[in-house]
Amino acid sequence: MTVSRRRFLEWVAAAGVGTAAASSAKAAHGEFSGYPDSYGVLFDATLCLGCRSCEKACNEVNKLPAPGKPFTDLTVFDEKRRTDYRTFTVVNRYNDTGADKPVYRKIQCNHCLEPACASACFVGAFKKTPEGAVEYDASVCVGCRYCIIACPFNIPAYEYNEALTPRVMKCTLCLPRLREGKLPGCVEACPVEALTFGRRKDLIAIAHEKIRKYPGRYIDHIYGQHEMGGTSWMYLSGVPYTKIDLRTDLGTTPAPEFTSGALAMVPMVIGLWPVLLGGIYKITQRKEKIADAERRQEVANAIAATQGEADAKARAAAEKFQKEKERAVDMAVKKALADADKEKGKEGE
Amino acid sequence: MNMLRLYGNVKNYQIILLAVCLSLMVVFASGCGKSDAGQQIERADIITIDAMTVFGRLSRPAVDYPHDMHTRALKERGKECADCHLKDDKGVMSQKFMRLTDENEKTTMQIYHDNCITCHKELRAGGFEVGPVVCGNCHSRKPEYVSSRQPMSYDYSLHYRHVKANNDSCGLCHHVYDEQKKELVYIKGQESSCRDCHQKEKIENVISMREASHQSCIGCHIEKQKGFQECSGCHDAKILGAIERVDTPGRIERNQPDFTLIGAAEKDIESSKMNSVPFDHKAHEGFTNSCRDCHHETLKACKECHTLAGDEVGDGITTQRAMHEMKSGHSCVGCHEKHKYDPQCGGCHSLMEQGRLSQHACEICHAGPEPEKLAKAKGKYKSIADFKPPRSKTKLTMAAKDIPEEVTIGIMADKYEPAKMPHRKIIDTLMNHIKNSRMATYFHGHEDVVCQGCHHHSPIGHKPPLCENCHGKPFDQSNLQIPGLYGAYHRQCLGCHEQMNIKLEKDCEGCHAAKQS
Amino acid sequence: MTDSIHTLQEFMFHTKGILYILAIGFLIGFTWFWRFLHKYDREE
Amino acid sequence: MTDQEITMEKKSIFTPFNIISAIIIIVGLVLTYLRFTKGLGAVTNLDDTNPWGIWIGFDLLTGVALAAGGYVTAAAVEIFGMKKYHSAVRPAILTGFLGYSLVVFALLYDVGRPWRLPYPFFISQGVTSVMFEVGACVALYLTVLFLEFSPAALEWLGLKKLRSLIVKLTIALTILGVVLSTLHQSSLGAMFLLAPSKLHPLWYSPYLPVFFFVSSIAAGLSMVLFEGTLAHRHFRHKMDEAHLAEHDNLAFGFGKAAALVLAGYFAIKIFGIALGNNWHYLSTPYGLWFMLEMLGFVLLPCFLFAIGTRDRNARLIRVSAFITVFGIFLNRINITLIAFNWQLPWDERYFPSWMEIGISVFVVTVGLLVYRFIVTKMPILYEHPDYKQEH
Repeated sequence: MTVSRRRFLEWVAAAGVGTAAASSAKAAHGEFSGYPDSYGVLFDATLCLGCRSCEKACNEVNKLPAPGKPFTDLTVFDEKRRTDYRTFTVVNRYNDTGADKPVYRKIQCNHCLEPACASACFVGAFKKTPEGAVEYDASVCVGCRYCIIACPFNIPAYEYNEALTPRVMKCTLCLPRLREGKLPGCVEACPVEALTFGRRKDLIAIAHEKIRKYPGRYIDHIYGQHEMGGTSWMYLSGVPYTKIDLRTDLGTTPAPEFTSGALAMVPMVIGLWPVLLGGIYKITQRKEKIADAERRQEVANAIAATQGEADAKARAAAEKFQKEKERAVDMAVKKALADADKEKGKEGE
Repeated sequence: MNMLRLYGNVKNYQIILLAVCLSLMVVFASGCGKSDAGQQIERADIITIDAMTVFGRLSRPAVDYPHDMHTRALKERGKECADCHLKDDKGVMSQKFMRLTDENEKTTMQIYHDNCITCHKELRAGGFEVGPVVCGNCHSRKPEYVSSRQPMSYDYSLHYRHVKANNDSCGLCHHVYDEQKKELVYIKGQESSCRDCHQKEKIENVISMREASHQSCIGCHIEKQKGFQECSGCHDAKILGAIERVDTPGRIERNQPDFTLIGAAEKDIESSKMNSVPFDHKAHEGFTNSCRDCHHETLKACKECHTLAGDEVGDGITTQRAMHEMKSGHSCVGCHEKHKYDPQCGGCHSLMEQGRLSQHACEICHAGPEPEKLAKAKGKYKSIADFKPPRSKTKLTMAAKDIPEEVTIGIMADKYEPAKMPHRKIIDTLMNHIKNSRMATYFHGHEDVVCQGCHHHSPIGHKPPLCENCHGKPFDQSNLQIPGLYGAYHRQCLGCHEQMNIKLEKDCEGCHAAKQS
Repeated sequence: MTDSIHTLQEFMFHTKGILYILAIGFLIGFTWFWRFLHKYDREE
Repeated sequence: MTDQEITMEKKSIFTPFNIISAIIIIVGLVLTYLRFTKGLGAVTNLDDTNPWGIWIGFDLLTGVALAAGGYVTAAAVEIFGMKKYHSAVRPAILTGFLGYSLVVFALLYDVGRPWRLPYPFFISQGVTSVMFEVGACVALYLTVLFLEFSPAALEWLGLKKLRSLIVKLTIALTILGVVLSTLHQSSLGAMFLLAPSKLHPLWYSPYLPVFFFVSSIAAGLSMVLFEGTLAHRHFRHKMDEAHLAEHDNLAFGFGKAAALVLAGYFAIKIFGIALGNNWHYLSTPYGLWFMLEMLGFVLLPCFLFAIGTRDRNARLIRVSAFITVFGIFLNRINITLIAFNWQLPWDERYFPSWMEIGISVFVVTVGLLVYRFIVTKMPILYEHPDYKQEH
């Protein structure tokens, strides 16, 4: 939280001074290669035996509740399973893949380079760490589950049975262990080293090397190298990826790009709507004003007209009395004027 | 105003509307669930009727027609082939439906529509269960059937069976066209594969392979009332597989050599440098299923088409590529490479880098005389035996006692007891496989090469390095290319067992007992 | 977190933050400007 | 709900409406208890693959869309100077205000830790999230609506000074209201831009925000008419002659507007298909479903509105208003539930539990009751005598 406050001040400063450019200058070109030496794991489906050692290790390392069936029970392979709030990784068996033997595929959080969950979260509870893990911070999570909507791999799970403190649950890439210099639990447990942990760029090199050495064994594609902008967890397989429930229709667009356009429109609206609407308001107002003015004008004319009449009357009266007796003059004039005054007063109202 | 009357009481209107919408919603929603229902049934006898394509683009989808289904149905009603397939003046049955040639679009279409629909209609009227009578059900984008047709493969065994059945009268099938007599004649020694002349499409007066085979094969079968007369007989994988195989089919005699020295053609001798390759043709006939495995359609010698510099007759494929192309099943190396992953060999070879030849592999094949000596050498060698015989790789140079009986792998034992590996037993098994494989005995460069199956990337010798000498601590990040010891052991053992189909009883405990703690 | 930006996510986090603050600033500024512009409209 | 009874509320409080709503409230409270003691899992059919149910699809998305009447009417009258519809502003603002309050109220159920709803603004700002923007706008707009509505309350309480102060702000508030509405109405659609792999191509489009905004205008107009119809039927005695007189003119004015907006909306939806070149989906079951939405609930009401305004047929306009309202509901439900996760096998899909529906009904009922209270107590459908000769 302190972090986010610092950020906030950062923004204010940046917004004020416009030094934002400084830190994002290289970013401005729009090309992001992810954290240089971030780690990842390469899963080789041609080696996996389906022994569930990884599931066991994961369960122990993360201190998750013991499952209904023991990890030695291989009947779980009979149905398709997915990750849930107490299972961060599952291995599924696929029988009709075209291969002569069943193929096993481990699934867990793929730790995307541009995590959809992170761009979905409105409290920034998800963060791609320099180590490569996508870290989740339950201390700020509101529980809106938008991250689960966003994840193209259907990984994050939710504690639906927690009344008041439900958390989103998913693989952590064993970040705490990594920081102690240990391997992820599942990797360490794999008897055939079907899981290779290392720097992502090295893993890609190795994967390509394997494909070159055993062209007959592998599909010539590393799943996760480019999917959804690339993932830290990658897969090699001898059978088409769709056969082992890895969607190949996700495309290579990093998740944030889906919404960046819409978000870019926000400032536009804030900037232009008030101007536009204000303008329209003023125009309508002006129309009304003109209408009023016209009305007032008519009234004025009316007044002017009546005024004229009154004066005329007064003059006529004056001449009349002029012709009359001399001594009546002053009195008569005074009288006439008084009348006129009275008239004025009336119209004045 | 009339609107008012039209719409009546607003309130009822709303209620009705709501009801309609909700019901629609349910209907549609449930529809969305099972969007792509309807499984297609696999059949080997599906003929796609697209006869109209010769007249240009089809206006409706082509019809997928289950032939056998009709053959049977008609047979039950006492009908026969001739009811659908007319015979021409020579008495050859046309493979078209109810016609000998396609005159024009209209008539051809008429023929199908009239006959098919009328027949279906009649039978339906007669209370039989029959196929469609409306357009869309025949001309469907998502037809009820999907073709599982297999190309007919005529191997040595099948050939042998036919030869015996017709007591060696090759002329029954094999023929050439005699220009003078204007007829098909059989000339001994000039047999070739059907496809040599009968191409995919009809060329001049040479009918297509499809037409030829169906004419001759089915014609003969029907005439003799032997063998299959239905599509599925020759084109259904299951039925084909069920045909009894002759283990030792007599050799097909077509004046091919028992043994030959593969070298450049005379005209190329100058420019050829590599030594010739002594080749046991007879033996390889035993390793292949049909002549075509190596010779494509023709039965010519390789070098006739694949010249040293490449020639358009051989699609510009040079001799070198013709012999060494890794991906082709026709080439020597390609075929050998494929066999390296047979169960007996795969244990070791599948774990080695694929698609590579070692430098010293060359002279193992190219052990014949130099090109210039080739002409003279021809008569000199009669068989591979006259040659420097292949070294016997069936005996190890070391004594049995020098080979550890059992190796205990305990270096990583934590959850489990150390694993006891029956070292010598494994070697003996492998040696047996080598003994039984001529390829292995010939090509394994050294007696003790078998050790390298596991002790790879290290010199051949009595004291190969230990696994842990190269395979360091598991998941070593400074060295991701080489699997750690943990993975190395499991991959080697399990990988080999899997390749050789040697089941391991009770998974982990099978090799190492669980530790009692 | 390091000062240079490695992911589009980080970049947008930075820029959008600034934009929101600028937007709010604008709204306040604009109201002032509006009143400044129509100062004398009332007496007419 | 047949609430003619409300008209005779003086006689007895045990009217069918009251009794039914009482029952609903009780059930609602029980469910509330369950939700906050046993968790979402106990009351909803939500799961890890279907994290959003009708509480989002109906209560949030539909709720917000239908509450758009507030800003539409306010803008029409205050900014575009259609003073003759003045009598419609207050009811619209009220429905808007209630609508948004209910949305937030419903969110308290859906969200895992409701008391943390302020977090995005005060604790940790996830500014890259479309939802952050939605949240911010809704929060602000709710305040705006409250202020816009407060004069009614203040007149009722007779606090003249404070009232006149707020009335001075009307324009500023209206403009701000439009800005905020534009933003969050569209952003509600933008939220789904993040899930192209889950939302059916016929509904997913880069235009989603625009679709949501435009349809919200239609929704707002229709809702004002629809709600007006109901009010007219049940609170006639509360309406002053000005309001009654305007009743039909309002229908014609808004009907025309709605017709135009729907026409535009239909057009851009088609453009959306063209943009993604998704024509071929139209022949699939989902395609039929989509066309039902498009033809039955966009094009049809569009024409009915047109006919209605042309032939001066107020009743027909109200019918089409209802159709539109339902259409909006259908569209929002399609996007959140029916066309969402469309690749998944049927048994992995979501269908609401009765308890979820129960809560939603409960929320709506609460809304109705509050509405009734306010309308009967405060000057909404009539003008307060003291403030007649204003505007």
